[in-house]
Amino acid sequence: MTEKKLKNIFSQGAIPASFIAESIQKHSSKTGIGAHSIFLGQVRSDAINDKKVAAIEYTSYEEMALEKMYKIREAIFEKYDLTCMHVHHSLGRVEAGEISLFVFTSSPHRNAAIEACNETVERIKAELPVWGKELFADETYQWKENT
Amino acid sequence: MTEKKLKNIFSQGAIPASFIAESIQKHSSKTGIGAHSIFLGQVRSDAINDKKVAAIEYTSYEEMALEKMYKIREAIFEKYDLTCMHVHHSLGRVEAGEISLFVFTSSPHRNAAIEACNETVERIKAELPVWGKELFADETYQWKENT
Amino acid sequence: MQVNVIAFGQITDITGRSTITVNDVTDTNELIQKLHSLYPALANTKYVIAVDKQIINENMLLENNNTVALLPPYAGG
Amino acid sequence: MQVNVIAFGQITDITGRSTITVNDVTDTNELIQKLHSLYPALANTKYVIAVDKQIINENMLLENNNTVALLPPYAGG
Repeated sequence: MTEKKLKNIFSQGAIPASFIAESIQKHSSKTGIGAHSIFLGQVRSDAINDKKVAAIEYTSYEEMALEKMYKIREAIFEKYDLTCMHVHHSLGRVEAGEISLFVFTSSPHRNAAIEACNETVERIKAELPVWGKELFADETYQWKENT
Repeated sequence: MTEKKLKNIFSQGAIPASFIAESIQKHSSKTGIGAHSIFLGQVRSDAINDKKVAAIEYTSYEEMALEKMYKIREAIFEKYDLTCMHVHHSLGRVEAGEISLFVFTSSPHRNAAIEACNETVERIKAELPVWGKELFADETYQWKENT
Repeated sequence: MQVNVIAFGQITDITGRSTITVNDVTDTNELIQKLHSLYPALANTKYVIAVDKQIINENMLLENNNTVALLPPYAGG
Repeated sequence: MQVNVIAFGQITDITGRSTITVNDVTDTNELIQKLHSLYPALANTKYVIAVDKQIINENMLLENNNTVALLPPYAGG
């Protein structure tokens, strides 16, 4: 697998709503699209033993994650009639209430867009080497676990 | 059912990407949310007998649609652990490539957000009295049919 | 007795208008008959009817000032 | 022979560092034994290992300059 094939999905900090809007807007020229499905992961301020999560600090084994994401993308395009797919994941600190994951699939028809989006989200959570340190206001932390 | 209970879902023309961004941004204060699911319907430039759809002109039996949407919303909130749900549908002319339907569900966990979004989209398409006139460039038209 | 009929979508292509006032009909079957005689193309068109925003599947007695909507297949989204 | 070990997530709390160079190990079993003797808390920690970005489930011979990653459960999204 050559390095240039790998699309970067990571960026530092939260994913701004304006970035999501720009991404949606860019698809208005693709008039074969009939449906978009979007998943957004937002940092949840869970209360754990009376302490609230203030932010999550994300880290990844990036080279491995991008190779894995490449394979997931290939498999999803193989399986569904998609026009396009975009994936963005935060690294570094993301405050509670901010967006850390953005998965965006588009297709002529809604079923393909919706199912591809769901499957991509599930695979990202299960297969990408990404970790999250849940930071409390008092500077203690615990490691996030996906359910 | 009193009139004031009914939330309007209709607005004239396409739903701008900036409106979607504002809607996402507003949820950053709801820090119990962990997942958002968004469905966007985009007007597709289908080719029919060598003519391409340039736009769709939407009409609705609005009073009935809003009562029906109220019932759908109640049923979805009853069934899923949702933090909130927002639905917007265009009326009037929407050009190919523009957004005519925006369904947005949020929940602490992704399964509820995703399933509620999908079910709401299906019910909107099946149960809301809305019609779409597919307008061709040559000023002829045909009536849209949902599949 | 007067009933207000409203047409939507492709039905308006047949009726040429979105509102029609119909007098002297006692129930929905009679109303439909009257509409089909006024607009014969309706007989070949798929639609359901709603009386005061409630879809009905069987014949129903009409009251003065009922609103009857002619609803072709939905196409929202 | 030298192997480059990289630690992620909660494993870095145990190792106190993200990269560790280990010499003179011939296979992954031997590497894991060595790491567990250096960092006893690893034995009670759930993780998988990847050799040059490929997750392995069985013992594997190591080559000079292999990169071995210690991957605790993923928590992306």
